[in-house]
Amino acid sequence: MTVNPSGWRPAAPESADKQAAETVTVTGNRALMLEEPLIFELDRGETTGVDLPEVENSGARLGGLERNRPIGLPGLSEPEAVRHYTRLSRQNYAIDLGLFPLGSCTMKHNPRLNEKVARMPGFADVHPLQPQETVQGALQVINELAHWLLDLTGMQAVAMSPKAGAHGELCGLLCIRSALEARGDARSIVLVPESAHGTNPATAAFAGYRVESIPANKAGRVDFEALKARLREDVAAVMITNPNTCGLFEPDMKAISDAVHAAGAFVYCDGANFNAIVGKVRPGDLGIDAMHINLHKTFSTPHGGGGPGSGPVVLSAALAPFAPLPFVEKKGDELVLVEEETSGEHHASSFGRMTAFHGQMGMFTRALAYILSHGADGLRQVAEDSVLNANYVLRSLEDVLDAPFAQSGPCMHEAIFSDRGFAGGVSTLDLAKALIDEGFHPMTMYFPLVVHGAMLVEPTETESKAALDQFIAAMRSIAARAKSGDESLKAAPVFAPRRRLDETLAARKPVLVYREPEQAKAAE
Amino acid sequence: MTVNPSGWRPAAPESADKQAAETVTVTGNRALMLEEPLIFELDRGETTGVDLPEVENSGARLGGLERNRPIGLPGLSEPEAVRHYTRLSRQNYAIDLGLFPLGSCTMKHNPRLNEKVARMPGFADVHPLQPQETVQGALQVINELAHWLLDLTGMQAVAMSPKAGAHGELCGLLCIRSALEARGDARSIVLVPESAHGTNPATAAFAGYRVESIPANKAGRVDFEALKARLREDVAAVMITNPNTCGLFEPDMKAISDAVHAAGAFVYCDGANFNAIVGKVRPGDLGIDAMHINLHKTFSTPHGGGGPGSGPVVLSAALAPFAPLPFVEKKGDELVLVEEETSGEHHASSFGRMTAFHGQMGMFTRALAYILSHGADGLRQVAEDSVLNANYVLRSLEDVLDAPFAQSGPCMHEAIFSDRGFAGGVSTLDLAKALIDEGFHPMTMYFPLVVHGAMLVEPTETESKAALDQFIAAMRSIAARAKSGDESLKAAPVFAPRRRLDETLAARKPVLVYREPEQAKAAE
Amino acid sequence: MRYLPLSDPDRSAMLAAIGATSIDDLFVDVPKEARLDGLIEGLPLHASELAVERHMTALSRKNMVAGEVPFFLGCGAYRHHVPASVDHIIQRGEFLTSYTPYQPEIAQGTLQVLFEFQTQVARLYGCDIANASMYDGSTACWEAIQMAGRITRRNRAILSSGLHPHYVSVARTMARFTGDTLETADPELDAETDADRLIAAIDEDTSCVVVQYPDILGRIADLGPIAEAAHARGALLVAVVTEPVALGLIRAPGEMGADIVVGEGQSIGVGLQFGGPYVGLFACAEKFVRQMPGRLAGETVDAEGKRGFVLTLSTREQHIRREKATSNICTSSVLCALAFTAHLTLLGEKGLRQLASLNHARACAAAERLAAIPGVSLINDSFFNEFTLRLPVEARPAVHAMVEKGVLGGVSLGRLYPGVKALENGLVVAVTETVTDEDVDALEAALREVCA
Amino acid sequence: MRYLPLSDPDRSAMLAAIGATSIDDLFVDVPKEARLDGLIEGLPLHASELAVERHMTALSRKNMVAGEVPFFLGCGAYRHHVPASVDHIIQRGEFLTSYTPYQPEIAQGTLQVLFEFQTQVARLYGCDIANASMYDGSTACWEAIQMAGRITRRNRAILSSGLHPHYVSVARTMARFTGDTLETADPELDAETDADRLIAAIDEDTSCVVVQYPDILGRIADLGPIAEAAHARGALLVAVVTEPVALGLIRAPGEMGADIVVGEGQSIGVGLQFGGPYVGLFACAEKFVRQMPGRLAGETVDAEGKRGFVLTLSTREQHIRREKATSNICTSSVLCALAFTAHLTLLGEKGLRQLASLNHARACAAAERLAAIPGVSLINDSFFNEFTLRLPVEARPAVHAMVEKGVLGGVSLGRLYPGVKALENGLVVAVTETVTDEDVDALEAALREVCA
Ligand SMILES: Cc1ncc(COP(=O)(O)O)c(C=O)c1O
Ligand SMILES: Cc1ncc(COP(=O)(O)O)c(C=O)c1O
Repeated sequence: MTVNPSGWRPAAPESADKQAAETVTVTGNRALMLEEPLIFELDRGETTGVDLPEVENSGARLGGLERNRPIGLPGLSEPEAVRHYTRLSRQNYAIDLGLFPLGSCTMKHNPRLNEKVARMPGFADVHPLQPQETVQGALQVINELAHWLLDLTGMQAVAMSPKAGAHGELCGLLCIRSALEARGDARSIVLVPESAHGTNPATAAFAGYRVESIPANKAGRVDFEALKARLREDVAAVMITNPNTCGLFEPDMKAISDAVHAAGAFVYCDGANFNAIVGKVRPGDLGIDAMHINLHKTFSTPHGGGGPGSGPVVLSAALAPFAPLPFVEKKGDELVLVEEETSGEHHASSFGRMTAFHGQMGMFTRALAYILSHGADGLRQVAEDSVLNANYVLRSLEDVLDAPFAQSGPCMHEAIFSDRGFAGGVSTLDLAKALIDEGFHPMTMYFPLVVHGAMLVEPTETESKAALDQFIAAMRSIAARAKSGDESLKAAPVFAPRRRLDETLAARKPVLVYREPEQAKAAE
Repeated sequence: MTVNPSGWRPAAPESADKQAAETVTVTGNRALMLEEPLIFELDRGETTGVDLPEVENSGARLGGLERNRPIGLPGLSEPEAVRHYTRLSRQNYAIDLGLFPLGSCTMKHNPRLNEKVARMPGFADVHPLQPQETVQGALQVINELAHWLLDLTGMQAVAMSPKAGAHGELCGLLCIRSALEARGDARSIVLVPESAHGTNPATAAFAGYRVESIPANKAGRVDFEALKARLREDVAAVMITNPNTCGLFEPDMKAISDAVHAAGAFVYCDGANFNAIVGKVRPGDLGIDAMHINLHKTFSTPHGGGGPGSGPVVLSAALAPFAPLPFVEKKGDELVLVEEETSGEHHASSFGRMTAFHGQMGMFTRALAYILSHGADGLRQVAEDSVLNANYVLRSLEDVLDAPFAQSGPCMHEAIFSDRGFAGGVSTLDLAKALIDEGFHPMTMYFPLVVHGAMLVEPTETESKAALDQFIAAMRSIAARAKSGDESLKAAPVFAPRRRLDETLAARKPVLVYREPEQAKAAE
Repeated sequence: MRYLPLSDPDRSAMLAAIGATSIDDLFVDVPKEARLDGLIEGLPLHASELAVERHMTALSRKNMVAGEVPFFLGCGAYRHHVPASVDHIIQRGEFLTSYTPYQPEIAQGTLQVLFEFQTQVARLYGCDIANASMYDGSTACWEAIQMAGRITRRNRAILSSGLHPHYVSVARTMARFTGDTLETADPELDAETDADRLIAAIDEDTSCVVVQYPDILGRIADLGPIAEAAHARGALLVAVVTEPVALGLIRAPGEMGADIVVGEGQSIGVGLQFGGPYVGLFACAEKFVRQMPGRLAGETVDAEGKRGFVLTLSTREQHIRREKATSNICTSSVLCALAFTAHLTLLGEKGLRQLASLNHARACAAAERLAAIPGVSLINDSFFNEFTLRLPVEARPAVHAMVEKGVLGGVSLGRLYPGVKALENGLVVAVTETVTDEDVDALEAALREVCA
Repeated sequence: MRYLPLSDPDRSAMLAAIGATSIDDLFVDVPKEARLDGLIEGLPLHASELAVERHMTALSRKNMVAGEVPFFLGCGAYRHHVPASVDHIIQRGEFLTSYTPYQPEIAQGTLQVLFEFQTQVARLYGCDIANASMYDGSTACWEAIQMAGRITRRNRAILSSGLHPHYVSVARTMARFTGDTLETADPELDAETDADRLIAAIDEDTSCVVVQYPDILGRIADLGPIAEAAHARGALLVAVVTEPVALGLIRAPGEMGADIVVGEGQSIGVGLQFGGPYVGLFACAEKFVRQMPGRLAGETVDAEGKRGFVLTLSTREQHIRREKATSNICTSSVLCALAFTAHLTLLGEKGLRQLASLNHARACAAAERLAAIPGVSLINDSFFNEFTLRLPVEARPAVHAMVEKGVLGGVSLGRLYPGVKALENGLVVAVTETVTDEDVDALEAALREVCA
């Protein structure tokens, strides 16, 4: 595949685009790039996209609380609604459109088989409180997935109910805190590396802990010495991301775990980057006590523009007894869902319930279908290809972009670059926006904080070499412009549905809901 | 809704678009407008998007005809394939994106319920040759739909197997020819109005008839006098489209039918425009003998970029005996599919089979779901709204565009305009291409042939007033430019994935299949 | 392997370009002893789509499908008809396979949807503003309690006995670790809600009162008096709504003085899915915006002055504020929010009112018939589409017995409040527009038998 | 009415703008007596989505679903596993709800897909070029006979007895009206195909010989000799392929000298659907392009020199040539062509070969087991995934008897050739990758019983 598939030499400004520049449409549309109003602007009062009877609630038994004023909900007929959302969807970038190298987010292909499976009536149309004899298949899905997660991580138990990674972190820390309390050893500090994802410190605080941070060393790893020095008896846990947020493996992981345990604390591992090592390394062999797995990353449940996700947490033997309710247990050839009621008998020390019902079933079915499709061999290949792709990007760009840790050896599934060498005030942000014009989603920007103007590139294993080569060509061209201080980068993107948006304005005068013009006026 | 929903005043050329004009991407992409190579260019040999075992066909029983050379089929992994087709899809315009006023094509909203219904395993996963006791539900769908079509048209019988409108025309003409032959009266001529759709004369020829054309009168209707004059005993049938292709109702229809019958010939009605009169007029009351119904127009089965369609044909009592096989018949409370075998008993005079199996079942389920959703009241409203929308467009544009028949009264579901008054060599084509930039699909151009530079606008009933107002505003602005001979119209479209394409080149040196560069060279 | 585009030649070429001799060169940082040289034992290898589909189909067939039997379960998850177009919309690849909208120039689709969603939720709840979704109702409920604590700088919350027991459990779990005090109680099989108890319990340390509306037994109580009492003592009223369809017919909590309104959005657009994923709704008064958890989409303009949307006020959030964030939530439930907003847009004011009326009418009719069964009584004076019956027998075995007859007859309070004798005979029955007269016949017959 | 955006206020406003007082003013051209003032009697009124879905579900449940029983039917429609992504792709609104690509600047998606499809079909069939699809295999077959007539200016076609009887019927129907002569014959339950009869029958008036490959009984014969004999007398060879998957394993008709190759594309990507919609494939030698029916997508460049695609050579078609067109076809089967090309792209050369091998291997194994049943014999020497058994009893009742045992055991020749005694005991059995060993066990057991 050529870098420029249409087989056409970049048009000279005077041609085509010149005419485009001089063309103004009365609709504001530009052919297939269509402007779309808000549903509130489309609304015409009593329109609806459903056909329901008008029933008289004569004998209403609403406790005298009938509505006495309209809600103010717009309604659209079905044709208008389908068009509204279809048009809006076209203003989004997505994996289905191209490379989405958002570091730390593992934006990989989402197989459609998994969507089909999740919609089987036996999974999609089942109530969480149906008697257990009527949901044995659902419980079996949870059980099979749990076993895969345990085998892949080499851990002792798994809590399936957490609803996302951050919720899983909370689950892990609550297990740790419960274990400490159980031995009457209240500790108040959780250590978190500077490079950690924001959810780590936020979760520690949410769980009632104070947070202290551990510095990183030159090689982008946890400064083991500094960590050891801080391991006093007030430390409840250390949260480590491995592979870490610089896309590097923590080679001292086992030693760190031992040191932490020696100090009477626990090791929480942020498993968001499990994709790099699945089938290659078992976290259980590294001495960790708890780790969440983002099914919406490693196991490909669609991210959906911001969730839903799912964050099962694998646990060590030391933490297993404290796992939250509910969980699935095998009793003979029947599966039982252990809830509050039975916790007495089965699970005295569980720290309790984290969410209503039993977790993200719709994600479990997708993840299980994904895992069964890959199998043990496929998953190992996933890790290898994701690491191969990242290193290919790293080595193809290190001569034009500063790669702070490139010397220290290969990266795992992510390649990280800094803005060193950019001239004329061109920033990481400018480069990212120029990538948009080239038809790519930008990489993660300015994270982790330990690298200046960080650009964290995670291609994932579902990108072809051709796609990577095209991305690399685009990056090389933009990097060259950045180093030459090319002012025009500041204008990017120019081809997207919107130019750069004024975030300061948005935060200074927050407009979070639509108000009809009249009201809006009044509000001012 | 404002005409320009983004609430922004048309940007002056020097701003935004200027920068766009000066930006050239190395990928050829423009943000969300992505260039996509051919599968043959993406191919890398043995890649596949399925996981199948390599089985050894040791004991192969292929009659010694094993393949001895590769086919040359490219293969893509699933992520690449999904991306390939998703990217390509984004280069299409569609009803889901906006107004698609393609006259004569009835591009209305396609309800997703119908897609869901067609995919129910009981319909989608049933073999056409299953024993009849195992497909009673499928036969019932055909039967229920048939009854609706008969009630809506006031006719005596319906042939369900034709695969599209043109196939339905063929079915109708073959019934007519069989009826004539049955009475030993071979006739050789079919009369077709000048304004008829191309399939009418083509079908007549395909059925072995000679075609003569009937002129239209000033009012855009069939010239009844001229027709009567030509009704000699060599005339087998007259094909009339009603409402006709100028979007006008033929007021003399009944009189025409009577005259045709008096001359011993039959009346075929092209029902492509049934949408304008469904529930308002029964063609059976107008004396027609056969009419096809495009389920993919009036009854909203998706057009799919060029089919599949379905063209059931309703028949008068005179033609009913000659209907093709197979058909469904009620025997007690069982439904039977009458095929060749039983034609002897049931249907001695059937002209035979038009297609393998029993017709477009997948379209029947969709059309039936559509009809049941609308009901008798909804379908009548469909006709009224489609006619209302067309007349609204007609009256909103007649002051800026020449509307040849506007004086003679209202139109039906289509408004027709001519290029009269366009200056500086600006053509209907130029106007159509400018509409593309405004975010609309062009209307039907240069058809029917009886209007110079015809523009046939069919909004359909599934367009909102807001959508029509926006379309009208765009049309008024372009019409004004066309009359002022604005040269820039010739450059349109400028915002579409492609500028105007060289159709002459395509026809002069046809390239109909991909050839690897080497071969292509060799071929020259 | 169908999901992996790299061919072996690709891999070799790329290794060569990298200057590695084998893939293991790229895993050098992993200590040898931690590296697995082979496949993990005892796990199956990759499988064809057909094989996987067969396996999953077999599992799915082991469940009783709600749509295929007379079905009356509710208690926080409701079965409503979702238009087919909603599922089509959420399967658009541009929505399904995009990330949180960090790059607004190419995420206006998701951002505008969220802005519309926030507005709909705020209006439905009768509040000024709403956020871009939480995990679900139960976690949103705890976040609301926390938020009330931040606002009032108090840490004693009073939970209504009508609050869904799972929501109570979640709060209880968290409170143990945050040191908040929670006042809780089990409900009573009684037409009266515990408004008086709540009002009486409010004191100067009270951060908030948490009331579900309609409550777990289906009862509907005026929130006005509770709001007044709370405000009088500087406490907030947190209202929880598990069945948003009810708000098509009854007054919005915000109108009655609730300061924070949270709830479950599942019943509009999302479907049952054995309990997840669902979508948490979170709304409040504008003055509290900076204490709010979760994402917020806001309106702004682009470099050309065109209206556009961005994620805003992120200084509240973990990725900026880290341990000082208002919550640790990151990924929430945007795709479910899309399903919710799309369904609600299809309903509109009129459709939601009609849907709510239809639900209530059917529930009233069913309640009358069931209450007429000898020994069975209806405890509710008021309800929307869900009510509680007192049976002459223990409800939990009754539910199992009805399963034998192919009827999913409701949720027993024994399942929700194990060991609470006083509630043992309570059966909560939900009746939505998806319930047919034949379904009610079947339930009535089954219930008669098990109660006989 | 959910599909109609106009509100009553809209309607009044628009009528006013038009200057009409009522909607009837717009129907003045319809003679009063032909106008219906009210609703058509006896038809139901509009219904909710839930109600319609219930009705259609009830109808669908009255059919026996192929995927839920041991299933062995073929004869022109085959059950293969279609990847889920194919259905996702064809449901993209931009493909599903677009029209024939008359405006190429905003239809490049469909046009490139068709160009890719044409290339795949041409290569699969071993021909130079292919068109953008026909209705189905049977109508494509007649179009091929007509095209051969135009090319040779002769009107006598010789049809192989191995040609699908429905295809023969369609040709027979049309020939009656076009005055073409057709030589046809019923097949014999014999391993030998009728190649010799065909060759013997070719004369100077023969426009073409039409041969199905593999044929209706599953037999595979070399087309080379027939092609030579035809060409020797200035006639063309038209090959018909009803199971394209076979071409993953056996030689392409074009390679063996076929001038026109047509067939059914259903078995790749489309699914059974009770017989339609399917997709007709049509390929031929480049020199015949101007005699071809149907749409053709061709490559060209746009005003900037970028590669693009358009519909081309439309001077062959009805909308330009009217009565002189090569065919009357307009709407064809593009969405099914998309499903076909997408599935074939997922398979690729390797996947198609594997799929074909798997089909053949399973069919061989099944044939052996079934032929071992006392009284049952296999007539085929050669076959791909479909073969014919001679039963000791009439096959048609046997098929019905097997249905009683929940097995869809094959297609009886009695169904396809009613009244032809010599074929009465013939049962055509298809075995694809979707057939499990358990399915074969079930068929064997059922067949044993009905043959006993
Ligand atoms: C390293 C890391 N940790 C934790 C998280 C939080 O996971 P979630 O967004 O599922 O809550 C993420 C995801 O953004 C992450 O990248
Ligand atoms: C007036 C008219 N007649 C006949 C046809 C042919 O119908 P089809 O394309 O379904 O064969 C059409 C559709 O294009 C048409 O518009």
